[in-house]
Amino acid sequence: MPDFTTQEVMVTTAARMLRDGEVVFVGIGIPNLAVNLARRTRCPNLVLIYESGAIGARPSRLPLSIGDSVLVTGALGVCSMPETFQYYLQRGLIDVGFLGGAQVDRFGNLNTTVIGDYHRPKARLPGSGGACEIAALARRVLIVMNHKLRSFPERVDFITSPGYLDGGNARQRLGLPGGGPAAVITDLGVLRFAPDTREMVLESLHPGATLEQVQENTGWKLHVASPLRTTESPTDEELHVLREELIPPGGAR
Amino acid sequence: MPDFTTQEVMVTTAARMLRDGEVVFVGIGIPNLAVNLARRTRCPNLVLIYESGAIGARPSRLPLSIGDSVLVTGALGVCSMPETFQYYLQRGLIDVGFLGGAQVDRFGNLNTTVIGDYHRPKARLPGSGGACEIAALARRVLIVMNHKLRSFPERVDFITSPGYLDGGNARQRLGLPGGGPAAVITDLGVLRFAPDTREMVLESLHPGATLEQVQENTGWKLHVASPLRTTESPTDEELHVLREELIPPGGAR
Amino acid sequence: MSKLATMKEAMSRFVCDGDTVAMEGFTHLIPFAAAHELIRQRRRNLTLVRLTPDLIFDQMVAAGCARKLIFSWAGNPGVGPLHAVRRALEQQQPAPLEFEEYSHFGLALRFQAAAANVPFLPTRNFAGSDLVRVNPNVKPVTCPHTGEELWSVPALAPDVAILHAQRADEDGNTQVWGLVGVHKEVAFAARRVVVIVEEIVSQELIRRDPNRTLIPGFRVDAVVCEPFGAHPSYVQGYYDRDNEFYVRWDEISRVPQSLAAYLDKWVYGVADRQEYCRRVGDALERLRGRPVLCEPVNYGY
Amino acid sequence: MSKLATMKEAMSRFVCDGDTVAMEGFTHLIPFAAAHELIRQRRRNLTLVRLTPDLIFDQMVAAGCARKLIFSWAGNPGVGPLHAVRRALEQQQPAPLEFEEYSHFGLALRFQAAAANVPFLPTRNFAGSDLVRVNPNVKPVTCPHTGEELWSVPALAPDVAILHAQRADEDGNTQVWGLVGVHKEVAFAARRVVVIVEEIVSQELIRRDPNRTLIPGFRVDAVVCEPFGAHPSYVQGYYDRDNEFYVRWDEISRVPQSLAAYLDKWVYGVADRQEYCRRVGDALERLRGRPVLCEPVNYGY
Repeated sequence: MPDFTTQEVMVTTAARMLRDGEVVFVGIGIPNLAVNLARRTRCPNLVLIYESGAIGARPSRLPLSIGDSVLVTGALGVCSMPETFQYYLQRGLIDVGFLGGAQVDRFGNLNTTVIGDYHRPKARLPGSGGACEIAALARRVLIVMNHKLRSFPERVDFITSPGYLDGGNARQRLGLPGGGPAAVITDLGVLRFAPDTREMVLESLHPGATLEQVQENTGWKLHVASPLRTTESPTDEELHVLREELIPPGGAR
Repeated sequence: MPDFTTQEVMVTTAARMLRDGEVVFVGIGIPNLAVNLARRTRCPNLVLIYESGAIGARPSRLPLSIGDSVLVTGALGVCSMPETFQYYLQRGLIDVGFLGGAQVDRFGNLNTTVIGDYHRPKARLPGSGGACEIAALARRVLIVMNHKLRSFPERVDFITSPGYLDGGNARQRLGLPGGGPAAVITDLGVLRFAPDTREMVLESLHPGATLEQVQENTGWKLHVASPLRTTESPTDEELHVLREELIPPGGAR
Repeated sequence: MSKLATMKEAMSRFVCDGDTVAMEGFTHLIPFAAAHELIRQRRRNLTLVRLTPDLIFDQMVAAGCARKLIFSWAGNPGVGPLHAVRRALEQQQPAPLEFEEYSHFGLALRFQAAAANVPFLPTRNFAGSDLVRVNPNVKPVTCPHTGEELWSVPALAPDVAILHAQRADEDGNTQVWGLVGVHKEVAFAARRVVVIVEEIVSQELIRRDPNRTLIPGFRVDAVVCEPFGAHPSYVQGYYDRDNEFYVRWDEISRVPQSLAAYLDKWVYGVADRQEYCRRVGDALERLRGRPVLCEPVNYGY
Repeated sequence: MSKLATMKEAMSRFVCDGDTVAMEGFTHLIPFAAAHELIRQRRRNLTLVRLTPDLIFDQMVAAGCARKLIFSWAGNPGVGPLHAVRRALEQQQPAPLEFEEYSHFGLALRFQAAAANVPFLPTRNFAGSDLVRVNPNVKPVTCPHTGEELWSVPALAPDVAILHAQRADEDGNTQVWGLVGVHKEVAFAARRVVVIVEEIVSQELIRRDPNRTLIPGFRVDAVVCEPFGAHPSYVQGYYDRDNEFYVRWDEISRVPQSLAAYLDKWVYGVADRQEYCRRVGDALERLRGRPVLCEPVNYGY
């Protein structure tokens, strides 16, 4: 057994997809850990922005929500939400946005709105929040989700946040400014999108995960890269920062 | 000879056209004196806003421009210029705006842009500044100018700031939200606009001024109210505030 | 001219049955005390507007105040779903609830349009999202200068805005710091504005830092001084979010009975926020943080 | 990462001949030191953009830096006309000057549209004004929701924004108080941003008052520390406007000869702003006002 958890693999994998100096729209949970890990390792100049308007936050504890008070104390700046969405996101200043959802489909479209019919839902979910605009306007999007069959249908019940829609150049045809999803990081592996069809392709399996597991938990016949790599394990340094600095023993998760 | 100046009559006349609690867009010079006089006499709850973004200013000396530093120190608030124009003026929150210009015509249209042809001007003037939006969006406008023939043509060379345009209901037809000019206060008298035609009507003469003077300095056959009143003289209280508080001996004018 | 009012006066005077009521504050500054007073006054048929309905609207919906919800993210932040809102939307329990749904950007832009008094504003958002399919208020617009196709949302001008803030003077000149969300846009968008503050300060203090003023007094109809009026949400510099309560709410709200019991004890069962605070007791004081003061700046000339 | 640069470096690196350059600041924070450096570097064919050209553009136009002027009020505030700009517009002296004219609202809205990255924004302004007759950039637009006819202006994204402020850290996180004009909109509208400040402060100081930050560092390409860099305009809390100079400029600029003599002595005749300040001498210190400090606020939790 490896001496690290699946969440730690997801966090380090996401962290490695960030480049120094990038401006990142952060959520809580794994994205928050990934961005803070990257900032403390390879990307000291990463700029963290929360859709709540906190810029360059330096949280002294893990934020419990994107509007947490710790994101303001000691931040570089605060701006109103209309400014966040217009002057930052729509202006094209956000390099990376993190998204997740109840469902993601083969073209990276995300659903956080309803399961079933919109007007007679089986389950009513929270809705878009800032997800729709992050998907539409961020230069690239990283999707972080657990890999379950019900979460990976061939087609989402509702497109809250546009991925590549029907694939190909559908985004460009609709004039979506953002680049769309760059990768999907699950608890089983990493998936990217084929440059032409924009369909999801399994790129690597996390240590211990199998292709069968992934296919069983995916609602369509999944394309697989060859060779299918194994996701790089977290380094000792990454694990140290993660365990000692970001999630201090007894610290909130 | 009366023991007050023409400017003092203009200031007190303008001040009396304000109602307590109104929100006033202020300029410098006579409008600034008028608003501050009103605030210190009949209208303690007047709210002063400068297009520079200073709100509730309490200048310790007469401001030399609408962006003077004294308008900020001790103000109630400061807002950006896009906010001033959209959230205050366009939102319909400004009750009174003061305007002047190089030319005003029989329908209260103002020119601060050019004398002569726009592309081959005899004289190039500063332009609109905030005047166009004040004329378009303030609930009512008070015009303060010296009464000279060249300043009162039948038709302005250029409509920088719309008054009643061609008269009648032209403003409504164009969907202008503001109410348009309520009065013109000159160094000779007070003019208002006929409710139906919206043409300028001489309502009162300042003490010492004559109808002949006014007509000689007006570029069209002026309608005159009957009876033609005499503008009320400044009261001792008004003169005291004006001379002792607003223009302290030796204070800037 | 003083606009001071008690919460009872302000809510009964400025909020009417059937009104469209925006009660904003993004995680920060959520006006819970006002919501509890509206529940006690049994206000009905309200159209409730917030980016994040949060526990405040979960409670008002359960209490039967709402006819309609306009929102962009209906969850318990960092905890889970809003059970009462879900019951209303999924099972029409206790009553059917109309709703109109946007993204945060879309709803924020509706407030901004109303604040600027233009009937619409354009955006590059929404293309490809099913939100435009289910919400007819998101319409295409063509740029008259470039010919580009964009999307647009209409202005949303609430009948009344209810906004919590750190401090104001008696005239309603209101200062806010920390996350400001859409406070300013809502304050200018609404027909009537009620501000609830942690403390009333002198106008002199307000005038010493004019850039800190978010809402001018002449835009404000009533100012209510209600310490801890935003609990269980937080007020930067005054008290932190009562996160334990947000977690506990998941339990409380899971079934109508326990939620009703909560309302009986903590809303109907108290006369006002002061009694609520006495009942919460020391837990409130424990939410007060250590002071972290900024440096003064110089406004001299 | 530090973006500190000298004025020479910043102007030569980030301002090219032919650029559209916005140098904002409404009476407050006018970047005169940057303008003088651009004149010394003999930058040419610039499209200069400001709501109020003020003395700063009167000087740049006289020095031959400008091909075109985009503005909304071309006067010497509280004094009179801008003689050099008038000579260029009325008599094409020393050279013809193209121009494009708006109202303050119209030009501010063009910056806001570019900052928000939308190709246009709608307004209820302009109806009935001849500005729409002479400026084809002001076009009608129909609201897709109400059918109302409004007017609109296109986005204006300058190649570079040059903005003066009170203070910034080395990374360019910039704080401003007092009149803010269109500083924020221009900073987000422009492709490149140069900030000039009265003092460089520690990032810790910036972080102690995040609501005071107007421009985030990642939007800034260069930060120049230039005390008195806005003279003869003013910087709230640092020094007041040199009004005597504004009045004297009316004389200086009335004929090309005296204006040229001014440029020779005060612009071409000095190496940089420091030498300019030494030459102005004690008059500068007399512009320093008495301190009027605000109260600190609490950002704790």
